[in-house]
Amino acid sequence: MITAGIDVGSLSTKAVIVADGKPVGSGIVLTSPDTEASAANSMNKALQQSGLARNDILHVTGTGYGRINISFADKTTTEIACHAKGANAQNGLVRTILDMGGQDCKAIRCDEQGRVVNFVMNDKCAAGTGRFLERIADLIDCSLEELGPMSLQGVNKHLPISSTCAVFAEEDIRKLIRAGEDVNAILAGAFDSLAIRIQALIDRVGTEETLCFSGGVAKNVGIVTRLEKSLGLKIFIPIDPQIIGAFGAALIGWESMQ
Amino acid sequence: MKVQENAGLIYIKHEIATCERRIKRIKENPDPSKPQSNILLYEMERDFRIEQREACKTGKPVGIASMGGLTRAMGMVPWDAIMSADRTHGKAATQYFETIRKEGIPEHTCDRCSILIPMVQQGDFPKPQFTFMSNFECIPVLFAHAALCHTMDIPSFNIDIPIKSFKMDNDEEGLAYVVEQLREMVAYIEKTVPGTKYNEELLVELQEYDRQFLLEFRKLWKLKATIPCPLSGRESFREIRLPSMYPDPAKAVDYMRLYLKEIEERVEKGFSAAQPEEKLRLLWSVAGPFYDDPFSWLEQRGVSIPAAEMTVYNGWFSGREAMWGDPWPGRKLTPLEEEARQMDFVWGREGHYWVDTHLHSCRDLHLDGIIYFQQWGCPTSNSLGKVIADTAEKELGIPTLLIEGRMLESSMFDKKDFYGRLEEFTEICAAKKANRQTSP
Amino acid sequence: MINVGLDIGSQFVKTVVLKDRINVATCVDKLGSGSIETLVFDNYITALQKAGIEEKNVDYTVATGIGREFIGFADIQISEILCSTRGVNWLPPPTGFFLDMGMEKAIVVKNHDGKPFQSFRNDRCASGTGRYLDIAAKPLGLSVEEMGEVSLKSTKEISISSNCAVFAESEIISLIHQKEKTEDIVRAIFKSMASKVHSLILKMGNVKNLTMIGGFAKNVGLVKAIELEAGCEVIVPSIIDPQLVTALGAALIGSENEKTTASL
Amino acid sequence: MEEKFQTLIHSNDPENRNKWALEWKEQGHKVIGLLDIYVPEEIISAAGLLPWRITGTWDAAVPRAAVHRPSMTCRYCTHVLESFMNGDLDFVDGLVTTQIDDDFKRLYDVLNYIDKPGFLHIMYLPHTTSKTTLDMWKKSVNSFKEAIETYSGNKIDPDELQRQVLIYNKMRALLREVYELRKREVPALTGAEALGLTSAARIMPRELFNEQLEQLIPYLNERKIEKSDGKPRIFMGGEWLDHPGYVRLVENAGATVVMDEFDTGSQYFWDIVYDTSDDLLGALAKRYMMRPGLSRMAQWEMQANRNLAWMNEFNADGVVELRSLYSLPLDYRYLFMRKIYDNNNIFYLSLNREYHLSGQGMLQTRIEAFLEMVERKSRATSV
Repeated sequence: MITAGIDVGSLSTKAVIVADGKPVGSGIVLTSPDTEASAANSMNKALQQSGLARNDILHVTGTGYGRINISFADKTTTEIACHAKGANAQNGLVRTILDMGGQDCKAIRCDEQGRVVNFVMNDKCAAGTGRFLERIADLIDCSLEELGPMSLQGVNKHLPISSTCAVFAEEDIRKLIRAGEDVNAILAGAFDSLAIRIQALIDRVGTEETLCFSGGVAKNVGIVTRLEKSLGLKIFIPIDPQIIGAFGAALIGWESMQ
Repeated sequence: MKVQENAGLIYIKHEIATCERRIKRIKENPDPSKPQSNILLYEMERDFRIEQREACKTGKPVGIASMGGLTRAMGMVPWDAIMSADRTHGKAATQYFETIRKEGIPEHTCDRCSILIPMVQQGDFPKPQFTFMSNFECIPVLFAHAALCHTMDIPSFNIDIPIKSFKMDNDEEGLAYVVEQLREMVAYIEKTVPGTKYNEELLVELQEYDRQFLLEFRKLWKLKATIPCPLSGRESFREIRLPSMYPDPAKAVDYMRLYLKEIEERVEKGFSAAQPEEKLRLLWSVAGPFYDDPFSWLEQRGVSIPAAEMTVYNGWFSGREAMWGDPWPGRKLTPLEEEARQMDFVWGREGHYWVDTHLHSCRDLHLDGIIYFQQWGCPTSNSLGKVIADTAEKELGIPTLLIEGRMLESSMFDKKDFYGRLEEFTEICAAKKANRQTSP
Repeated sequence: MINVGLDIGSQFVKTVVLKDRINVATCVDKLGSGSIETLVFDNYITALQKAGIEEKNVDYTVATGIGREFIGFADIQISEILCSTRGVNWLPPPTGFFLDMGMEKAIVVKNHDGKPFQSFRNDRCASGTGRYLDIAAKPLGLSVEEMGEVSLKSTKEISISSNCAVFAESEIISLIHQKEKTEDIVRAIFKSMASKVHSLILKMGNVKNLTMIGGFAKNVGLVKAIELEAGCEVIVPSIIDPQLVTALGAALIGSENEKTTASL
Repeated sequence: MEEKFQTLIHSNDPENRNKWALEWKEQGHKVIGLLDIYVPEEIISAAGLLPWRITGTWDAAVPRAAVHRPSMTCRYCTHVLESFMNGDLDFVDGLVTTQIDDDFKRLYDVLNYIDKPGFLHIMYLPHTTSKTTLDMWKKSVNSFKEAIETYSGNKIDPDELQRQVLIYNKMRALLREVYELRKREVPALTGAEALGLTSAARIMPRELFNEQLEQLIPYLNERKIEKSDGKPRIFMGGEWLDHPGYVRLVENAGATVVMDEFDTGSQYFWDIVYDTSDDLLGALAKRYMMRPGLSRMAQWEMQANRNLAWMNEFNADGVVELRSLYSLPLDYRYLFMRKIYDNNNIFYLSLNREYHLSGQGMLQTRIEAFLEMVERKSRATSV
């Protein structure tokens, strides 16, 4: 049976197609003001990759913050449920999921079947979101990919960027740049405090066995390295962390059809 | 967070060590700009902490968040978590706040109230056998304690004080009402806390010490009016504890007498805290950024802080309002009535009392402006800031700086912004002062 | 007599050169990641060159602004509020109050013939400062300058419900996804910002009109929004770039007997 | 009938809100604004005045209130102050409040300072319930009565007060009857509708409200909300919540809201005035104070027990609590409630919210994910 999941995030929209629970195609596009179109485009990309046609798909599940705008979805569910489901399906040992998207950051606890048993989201401020990292990248004009490695080079000098508010944290960083501080050291400071906040989220739901890091930011070694150190456990990062939500959505759709 | 009663008591350990260090420093190389009497003060503080530590060991009951006299008269050791939380600024505060955010403890209320909870739950500070709270302490203090008691199963008793001040109006009905509740509390403690018994003689004795102490303190208030101001901002800001809080109350009275003598000497020498000379005299109100040192910053720019309106015993209140043994129309008050009278203070009353307090201080001490620190999550003081500013402008022609901030948690503190605002304000005070002097 | 005023803000460095108290040259540079000292000095020299004045002929240089400690070569450093007040006082028409809006602050000052008599600043939250616009502009793909013109095209009134700059950004993104028109969103942003300024003005009491200085005074959309919200006339200086008023004030104070400056 | 019902539950929407008060004034009577649920309304009515619960502006911008109140103070008080300062409430002749917490006390002080409205009275309300404090509260109720008499110029006639108590008790009974209809598997009305109803009760002349509601009850008896099948039944916690948008949010997220502990909801009418025989004023005072009450009363066990009992009666599967920002007592009570609900294996989601409707997106995601958890559990237990 073929089902699809579409995850409409604030920055990018992802689609995944699964055949009997196995992924057969995926597509990622930037979320345009026209979310409906973005959803369709990501879907088409996934169809191309899977070599399937639109009417092969029996069920479409929408998720992500733009889920309400997907008219062709048969059902919608929260990204929280989807990330739990998707991550757990990729690695059966996963009980805790950390998802960092564009607008928010969540820690999710799930059972052996990938069902949510607890979750927390960063209700205060964007410190710890993809958007925040983007803005830091803008500030020191470098690419998002460079941030992580750079932050690992500056660890010898500790600059406190402690503010819990994204705007103030940026202000701190600006001042340090103006004061001519070493960019790597600044990033180290920013990532240290970021890691502490994320750690706090994870602690609230607790960890056992494997923790999966999903979402666009998961590839950032600056955060991963710090978290593995502070948590004292190996973090599982899916090959394609961005599409975990869409993948989970497709699976939830598939289950609902049985 | 794992709740661990009296695990480690690291706060107590740390305080004892700090006092020892300070005593040593003053004895070995004293700083002439700081009072020598501090030796006594640190010894008192140290012995108080030792007493608390021993009580935890021996199981001697600890309790009641204020009113040292009544606590000791009940056979308990005073438990001052809220005042102690004030001293956890800097790194310690940051760590507590990580826990606070993790545990969902309210983080946007008064810092000291947020910190109080993990401080006791983690066992850094003793778990009390009993707490008492009055509605006059303010909502955050009241409910931080309520939350602590409810989550750690600590017996507690709340006392209600009428909003119309029975103390100022000498209202027998209000007084009787509070005394009745005090009696109920005494009975409740004797019933619920093993090893407690109300000892009125002891209460009378301790009240006398507190009275002696405050008599001296009133003289200090007059000295604060001297130009230039002989007290440093830090001294004005120091949270005074009454003798009855300490294991050796007599020593506390000696300390105050000695300190007073030192200040008198400063006055004779014409000592000025503000350098190079006193240009402005400002009142600091409510709280301040305890993790930084705005007072030195101001003093280096010729600004002195003769008084801080923050707690009962720093500001005008203690200098002027009735205290133990002071007259009450028609009769002498009983010991419990005296306690009750002290529980009615400006903080919990209708707003105009808090406004007047500021005007009185500014008049008494010839001040040129008010720095009103709007501490995050302090409902009692926050929304009166503008009223005080307008009234001070209207009545005394002096400006008020309303400045937001946190008291212990420094992560949101922006030095440049904060001192930028202080500087702006001192410029305005100077401009207005110059104007006052040219145009009579 | 040659007087120079330097104003080093959080974003720009500005120089004003006065010859016998007449504005002869100005220069504005954006601060980059380079060394501030050299940038400020270059800015200072460029201004002098524009005026055709040699450095040695400068009589008195006053530095102000949050970055003023970076200027070793100034004769004196004076706080921003004294300079901006002095500068505004020099501008026609006379107003009793002025609003100085920059990227990191918004302040309303009572001007008592050239001396600051009262001031109210934005609270610590960024939602009342230029930074709010800076953040809000991003998802719209506009520059803050562009927003001004765009907002004037708005025909539909929508509102932004979040008081926090960060949350507002998310809200703006969803407004975009709800296919609201850019001009209407921009107007909503200005409105929410203006209401913060409104309350600063209200703190002053009864303000009929006030002068607006600082970089954001050049933003027609914001100025209009403030006038609308606060219901008072906002006068933007025409004879000099509003961004330069503080530097001008610094130069003016320098041109007077420096002893009169009440700086602490 | 549905139309009548809709009109009634939308009485407190901004466009209709002042209707009843203004009509009342046209008849030459006065309107007394109220904030909390501790001021004995019967006394106000008995003096021929209309007790009118104040809803603050639902706009995000509060520039005037911000002059006095920094951002981190009780949002309800701030929005109420804004409404007083921007003229929305100019028709309100007086305000009576208790010093329910420091924010309300300071709101009173500021109103006093800006001299709005004409008649301003603050009642002393103890936060513990003992015989001693009740006696003091009775005195406080009595001096409130005298203040109202002086202001209105009408000596309150005991028979009239007696009559008013009966009217209010009837209102309470009627609302209770409607709330009973929420216990059904398919409730007769949604949570948002219920909030609309209780809000209407507090701004309309109570006799009139009783009349209208009484006519509606047979209709409501037959009424069913659309598809509640399989949806988790939610008990809503929180205080100072008067914007039905927030309840609708929870319902749109997939819940059936069956009960609440709002001061604007159940707590307004739940308890009636008993033994009015001899000491009427005393009975009134007792009714208003001797009950679990709001989080500012230092008796959280009582409140927890009542909530648990309610959840049981209304067969609720979980608790969604929307805490108004910077309303401190509730923020602190959360620590205790979390313990209680955990001990009883009850799903409990507690989130902060603005007073005006804001941050729906953020709230929606959290609530939906929470409901997905509750739903699964309730399904598991039902089979």
